[in-house]
Amino acid sequence: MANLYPEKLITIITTSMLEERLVRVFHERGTSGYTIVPARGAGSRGEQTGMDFDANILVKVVLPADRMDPVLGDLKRLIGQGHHLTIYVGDVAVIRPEKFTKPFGA
Amino acid sequence: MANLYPEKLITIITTSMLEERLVRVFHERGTSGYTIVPARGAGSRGEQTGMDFDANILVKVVLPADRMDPVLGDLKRLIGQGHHLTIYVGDVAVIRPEKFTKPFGA
Amino acid sequence: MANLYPEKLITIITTSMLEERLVRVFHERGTSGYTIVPARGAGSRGEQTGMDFDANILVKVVLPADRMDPVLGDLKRLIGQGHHLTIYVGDVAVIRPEKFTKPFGA
Amino acid sequence: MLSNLMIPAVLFFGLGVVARLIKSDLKFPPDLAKALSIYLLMAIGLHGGVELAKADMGAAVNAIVWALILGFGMPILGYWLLIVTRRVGPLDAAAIAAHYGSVSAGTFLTALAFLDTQGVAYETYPLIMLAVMESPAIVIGLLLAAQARQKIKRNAQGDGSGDAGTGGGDGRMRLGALLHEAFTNGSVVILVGSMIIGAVSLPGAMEKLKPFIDDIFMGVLCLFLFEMGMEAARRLGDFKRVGALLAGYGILMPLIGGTIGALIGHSALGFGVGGTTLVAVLAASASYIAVPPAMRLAVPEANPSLYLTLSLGITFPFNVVVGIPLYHWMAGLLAAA
Amino acid sequence: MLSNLMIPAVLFFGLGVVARLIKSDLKFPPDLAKALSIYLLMAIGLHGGVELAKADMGAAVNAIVWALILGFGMPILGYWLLIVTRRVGPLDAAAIAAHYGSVSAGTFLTALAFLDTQGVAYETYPLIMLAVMESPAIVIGLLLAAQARQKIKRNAQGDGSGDAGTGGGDGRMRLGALLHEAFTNGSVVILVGSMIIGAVSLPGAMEKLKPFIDDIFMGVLCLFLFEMGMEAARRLGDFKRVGALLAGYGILMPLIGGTIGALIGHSALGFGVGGTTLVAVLAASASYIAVPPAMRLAVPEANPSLYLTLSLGITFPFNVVVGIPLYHWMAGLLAAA
Amino acid sequence: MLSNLMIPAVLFFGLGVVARLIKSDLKFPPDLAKALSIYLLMAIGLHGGVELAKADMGAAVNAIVWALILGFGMPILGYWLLIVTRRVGPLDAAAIAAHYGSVSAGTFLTALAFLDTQGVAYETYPLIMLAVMESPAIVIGLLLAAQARQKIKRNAQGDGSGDAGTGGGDGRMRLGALLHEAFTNGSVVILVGSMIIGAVSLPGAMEKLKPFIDDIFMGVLCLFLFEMGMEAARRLGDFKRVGALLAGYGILMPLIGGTIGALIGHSALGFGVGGTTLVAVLAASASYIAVPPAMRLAVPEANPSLYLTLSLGITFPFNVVVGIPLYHWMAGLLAAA
Ligand SMILES: Nc1ncnc2c1ncn2[C@@H]1O[C@H](COP(=O)(O)O)[C@@H](O)[C@H]1O
Ligand SMILES: Nc1ncnc2c1ncn2[C@@H]1O[C@H](COP(=O)(O)O)[C@@H](O)[C@H]1O
Ligand SMILES: Nc1ncnc2c1ncn2[C@@H]1O[C@H](COP(=O)(O)O)[C@@H](O)[C@H]1O
Ligand code: NA
Ligand code: NA
Ligand code: NA
Repeated sequence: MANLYPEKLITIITTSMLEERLVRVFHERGTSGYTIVPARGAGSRGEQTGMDFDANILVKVVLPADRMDPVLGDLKRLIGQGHHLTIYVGDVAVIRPEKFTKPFGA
Repeated sequence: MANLYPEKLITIITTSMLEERLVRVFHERGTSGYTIVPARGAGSRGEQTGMDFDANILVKVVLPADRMDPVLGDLKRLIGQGHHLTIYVGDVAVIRPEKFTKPFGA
Repeated sequence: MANLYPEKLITIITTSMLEERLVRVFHERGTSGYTIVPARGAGSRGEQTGMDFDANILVKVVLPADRMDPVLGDLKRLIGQGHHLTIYVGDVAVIRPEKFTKPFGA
Repeated sequence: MLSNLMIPAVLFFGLGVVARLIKSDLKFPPDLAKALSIYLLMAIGLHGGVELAKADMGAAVNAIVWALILGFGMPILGYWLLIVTRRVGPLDAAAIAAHYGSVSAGTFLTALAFLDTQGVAYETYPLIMLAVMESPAIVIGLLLAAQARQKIKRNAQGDGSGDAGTGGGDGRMRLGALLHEAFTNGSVVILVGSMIIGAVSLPGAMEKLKPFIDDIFMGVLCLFLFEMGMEAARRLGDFKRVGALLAGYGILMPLIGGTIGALIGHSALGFGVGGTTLVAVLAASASYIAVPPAMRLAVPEANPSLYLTLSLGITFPFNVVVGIPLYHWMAGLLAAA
Repeated sequence: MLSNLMIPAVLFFGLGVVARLIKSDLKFPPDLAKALSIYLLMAIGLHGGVELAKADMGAAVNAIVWALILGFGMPILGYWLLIVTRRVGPLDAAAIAAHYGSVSAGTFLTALAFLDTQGVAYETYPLIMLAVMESPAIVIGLLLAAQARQKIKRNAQGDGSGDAGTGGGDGRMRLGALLHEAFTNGSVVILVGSMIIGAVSLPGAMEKLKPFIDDIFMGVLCLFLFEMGMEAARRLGDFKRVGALLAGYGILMPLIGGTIGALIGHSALGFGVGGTTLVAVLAASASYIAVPPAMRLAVPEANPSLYLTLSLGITFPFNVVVGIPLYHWMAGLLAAA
Repeated sequence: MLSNLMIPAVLFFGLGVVARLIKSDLKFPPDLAKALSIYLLMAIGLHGGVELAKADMGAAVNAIVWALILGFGMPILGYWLLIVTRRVGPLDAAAIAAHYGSVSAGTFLTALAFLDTQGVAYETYPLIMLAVMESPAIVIGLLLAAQARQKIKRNAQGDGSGDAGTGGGDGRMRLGALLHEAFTNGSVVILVGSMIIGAVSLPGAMEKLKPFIDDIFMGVLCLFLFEMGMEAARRLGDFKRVGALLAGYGILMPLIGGTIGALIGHSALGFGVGGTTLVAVLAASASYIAVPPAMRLAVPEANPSLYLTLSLGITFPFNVVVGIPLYHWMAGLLAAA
C-alpha cells in the first residue's frame, strides 16, 4: 500500500485582478507551488458582471500544516483592505511530502 | 494560530446545459454563493462528444453542514429526471463562518 | 438525512501533454470516470512558460479506497520516467457509491 | 459531378477528415469555430437581406409555409421510420428525428459555393427558409419525446434508452421554455437579425460592408469546413457503436429529404435549378448546431452520441460529398422534364 | 437624425440589445470580443498615424492639452455632482466619476461610421485625444478615492460603501503602480503604437495593409457593436438596482460632457463640424475597457456593478442612439453661428 | 538594411517587445494567436500550392532532399556544439538542438514580407522545404536524446539535467509514436494540405479566395508578429537564467545556419537572391511551434525554459531584426560572385 503523508490544501476564490498579489504571497511564504484555474460564480456581491476584468480565479496551494498560518494571515490582510476572497482549507494526503517544502522559483 | 470553523463543500460535475437550474437550486436554498469552473471528462456515457453544448462544468458550493441536505435533495431530483450528475461532498474549514450564511443575491 | 458513502478523491496537476496517458491509466484501472480542468501554475521548475503546449491540467478522479493504490502506482511510474506530477488525495462522501464502481467506456 | 470535389471549401472539409483519420494533433481553438459560424450566419443574412428587400411578398410567404411543412414533416417521418425499424428506444428516436427537421448551415453554404462555382443562379427565398426551419424541429422534437414517454409508460418498463424515465416530467423542459428556446436560439437571431438589417440599411452603408461579407466569405467558409471535417471525422469512429442499420438511416434520411425537397422546390415553389437544389439541401440536411443542445435539455434520457454521430458524422459528410451534386442533378432532371 | 439608425453598425448594436431582451441564448466567445477590439484599435491607430504624419505640430499639441483638461476635468465635475446629490458613498463616487474622464472607443468608432455615412469630413486630431484621454482618468480616479477615504475617516464611521475602509492604504494600489497602469494599459499601447507605426512606415508597405485595416473595418465594427449591444443590455437589467436618480446621472453626464466637448472642439480647437462632433463624443462618453479594471484594483471597496451599469448600460447606448446625432447637430449649430 | 525596420510587420514585432518591456497589461487571447497561425499557414500553403502546380518536378525533389539534409544536419551540428562547450547536460542539449533543425514560420513569413517590400522576386520551392523540415527535426531530437541517455548511463550518475534518468525508457515516447507525431503534427497538416488544395483546385474557385488569402494577409501577419513580439520579450527576461554563453549559442546557431543555407540555396539549388535568402532563413531559424511539445513528451527530463528561451527569446528576434537583412545581403554577395 502507498504511504501517504498529511498536508493542507488552501483554496482561494477571488477576482483575477488579485492574481499577482496572491502569487507574491505564495512566493514570500515559500510555498512549493500553486495552481490557478479560471472560474466564475456568485457571492456577497451577487453574480459577477461578466466583464473581462471581473473574472474569478480558483487558486489551490498544497502546503505543510505548520506553514499555513502565515499564508492565511496575509490573505486576511487583503480582506481587511476591502478585497473579496472566499477561502477554505482541507486535509489531503500526498506520496512525496518533501516535494511540498522547497519554495518554487528558488 | 488561525481559528477555523467547519463547513461542507459540495462538488457537482455535470453538463453546462444544467448551469441555470443549479444556480436556481442554490438560490432557492440560500447558499452564500457558488463557483463554476469549465471542465471535461468521461463517465457512465463514455467520453464527452466534445461539441460545444456537451461541455461539463465543475461546481463548488461551500455551506454549513445543516444546510446540505436540502441541496442534495434537489440534486437527487434532477438525477431522477434523467440528468447526469456526479456529486461528492467533503469537509473543509473556513476563517469567517458568517460569510457562508448570507444568501447571495439577497 | 442523506446517506453518504466514503470514497477517495485523487487530484493530479500536470502538463496537458500527459492527458492521453492519464486517461489510459484510468481506463486500465477501471475508474468510473474522470474530470479535467485547464489550469496554470508554478512548481519545482518555476512558473510555466505560458506557451500553448505548456498548459497544466487539473485532473480529478473519484474512486473506492481499495482501488486507489494501483492508480497511484501507475502515477508514480510516470514520475519515475521524469514527468512532473503534483498529486494529492482526499476523503469525500457520495450519495450513490455504485456509480463509482462501473468502469467508464465499458 | 466530380468537379464538386475540386472546390476548395469541399477540399478543406476533406482535409479536416484526413487530419483526424491520420490522428494528427491538429486542433482548432473551440472559440474559433464559434466565431467563424457567427461570421458566416451574419454574412449570409446580410447578403440575403439585401436581396430580399427586392423580393416578392407572396413568394416569400409561400416559401415560409413550405419551410414549416418540411420542418414539422421530416421529423415525424423520421421518427416513424426509427420506431418501425426498432433500432433505438422511443426517446432516442424522438431526439434523432428532430435533427432532420432542421438544417445544417454548413451544408447549405457548401451548396451555395457549389452553385457559385458552377455558375448556376439561384433564388434567395431558400435563405428565409433556412432561418425558419431551425424552430419547428425543436418543437416537434419535444412533442415526439412527450409521446415517447407515454409510450414507454404504457409498455410498463420501457425498452431501455438510458437509465431514466422514472421521474415526473416536471423537471424536463416545459413547452413554454422550449418554444422560447426554439424562437430565440442564437443562430436564428443572427440570421433573421442580419437579414432585417440587410434589408433596411442604406445602400451606401451596405456597400462599405461588401469586403467583409462578400470578398472574404469563401475563405472563411473554407476554414469553417476544415474544422467541421475534423468534427465529422471524430464521429465517424463512433460508427460501430451506432451500428450499420442506424448508420444507414443517416444516409437514407437525406436521400428521402433531398427528393422531397427537390419536388417541393420545383413544383410547389416553382424555383429554377439553383433554388430547387437549395430546397433539396434544406430538406436533406440535419442540424448540428441549434437542435443538439435543445434535445440535451428536453430529452436528457436520449444518448447524445447517437444523434451527433448521425447528423454530424454521417449525414453531413454524405451531403457535402455526394448529396449536393446529386440534388443538383435531380433539380436538373426536374427542370428538363 | 433618424438616418443614424439606418447605419448597419448601429443596427447591429440594436440587434445585440434585442437578443438580450428576448433572452436569446446567443453568446459571443469572450475572446472574440477581445480580438475584435484589438483589431479595431490597431486599424484606427494605423489609419490615424498615416494622417498624423502629415499633421501640424502646434495643432497636435493644442489638441493634447485640451484632451488632458477634459480627462482631468470631467471626473472632478462628475465626482462633485455625485457627492452633492448624495446618492452613493464617496468611494463609489470616485470610481464612477473616473469613468467619465476616459473615452469609449466603441462610441468613438460609431461616431466615425456616422460621419462617414453622412459624408462629413473630420479632423484627425481627435484620434490623438482618444489615445491621450485613457490615462488621466485613471490617475484622477485614484486621487479622488484617496480623498474619499480621508473624508470617510473624518466622518468617523463613513456612510456605507462596502464593508471596507478599515485597513491602511498599503495594500491598495500605490500611486506609482497606478501611474504605470495608467500609461501602459493595453488599449493605450495598441493605439499609440499603431499610430507611430502608421506614421513611420514606408507608404508602399502601408498600402499592402489597406484591405485589412480599411476595407473590412466596417464589418468588424458591426460584429463588435453586436456584442457590445448584448453587454449593454445585460446591464440594463441592473437599472432598478442602481435607482432612477443614479441612472439619470448616466444621461446627464454625457449631455454635459457633449456640450463642453462641442464648445472646446469648435472654439478652442477650431475644428469643423466633423471634428467638433468627435470632441463632443470624447467628452461625453465613458470608458468601459481601461478604467473598470483599474478601479477594481485601486478602489476595491467600490461596487463594480454600479460603475459598469452606468458606463456600459446607460451612457453607452444613450450616446450611440441619441448622443451622436445630437452632438453632430450641436456642432452644426456652432459652425453656423 | 535599416529599411527592414520600416516594414509594419517588423515594427509590430517591435511594438510587442516594447509592450512587454514597459510591463503593459496587454494580453492577446491565447486562442487568437492560434487562430492567426492557422490562417497564416493556410494562406501560405494555398498560395504556394498555386505556384507549385506550375513548378518543375526535378527541382522540387532536389529542394526536398536538401531540406532533409538541413533538417537532420543542423541538430547534429548543434548538439555537438553544445556538448563540446559543456554548458548543459546531454538531454537538454538534445532537446535544444532539435529546435534548430526545424523552422520558425513567423521568421519565414517576415522574410517574405521583407522581400516583397524590397521588390525582390523569389522561388517558391523554399515553401515545400518549410513543410518538409518540421518532421526530421523531431525525429533526430529523439535519436539524440536516446544517445544522451546512454551517455548518462555510461557516466554512472549522469551530470545533472533534471531529476530523472532512472526509469526505463518504456514510458517515454517510443520511436513509432514519435515518427507519427513528426509527420502528422498540425502545422505540417495545414501547410501540406493547403498546398495540395491550392494545386488541384479549379483556378476560378481559387480566384474567389484571393481577398482572404492575399489581400488581408499582411495585416494578419502584423497582428501575429505583434503577439510573437510579446512572447519573445517574455523570454528575454530569462536571459540571465540561461547564462551568457548559452545565449550566445542562440545567436551563433542562426549565423552558422544562415551561412550554410545561403550556400546551399545559391550553389546546390541554384536559386536567385530571393530564394537563396529564404533557404538561409530556413536553416537559420528555430521552431517554436511543432518541436517544443514534441520534446516535452520525448525528453521530459529536459528543461523547457532553456529551449524556449533560446528559440523564441533569442534566435527569433535576432533573425527578424538582424538575420533576415543579413542573409539577404549574403545572398546578394553570392549572386554577384
Ligand atoms: N458559498 C460559496 N461557495 C462557493 N463559492 C463561493 C461561495 N461564496 C462565494 N464564492 C465565490 O467567491 C466569489 C466572490 O464572492 P464574495 O467573496 O462572496 O464576494 C464568488 O464570485 C464565488 O465564485
Ligand atoms: N469517477 C469519477 N471521477 C471524476 N469525475 C467523474 C467520475 N465519474 C464521472 N465524472 C464526471 O462526470 C461527468 C458525467 O459523468 P456521468 O455522470 O457518469 O455520466 C463526466 O463527464 C466526468 O466529467
Ligand atoms: N504546492 C503546490 N500547490 C499547488 N499546486 C502545485 C504545488 N506544487 C506544484 N503545483 C502545480 O503542479 C505543477 C507542476 O509543478 P511541479 O510538479 O512542482 O513541477 C505546477 O505548475 C503547479 O500548477
Ligand atoms: Na432537414
Ligand atoms: Na469622457
Ligand atoms: Na532551422
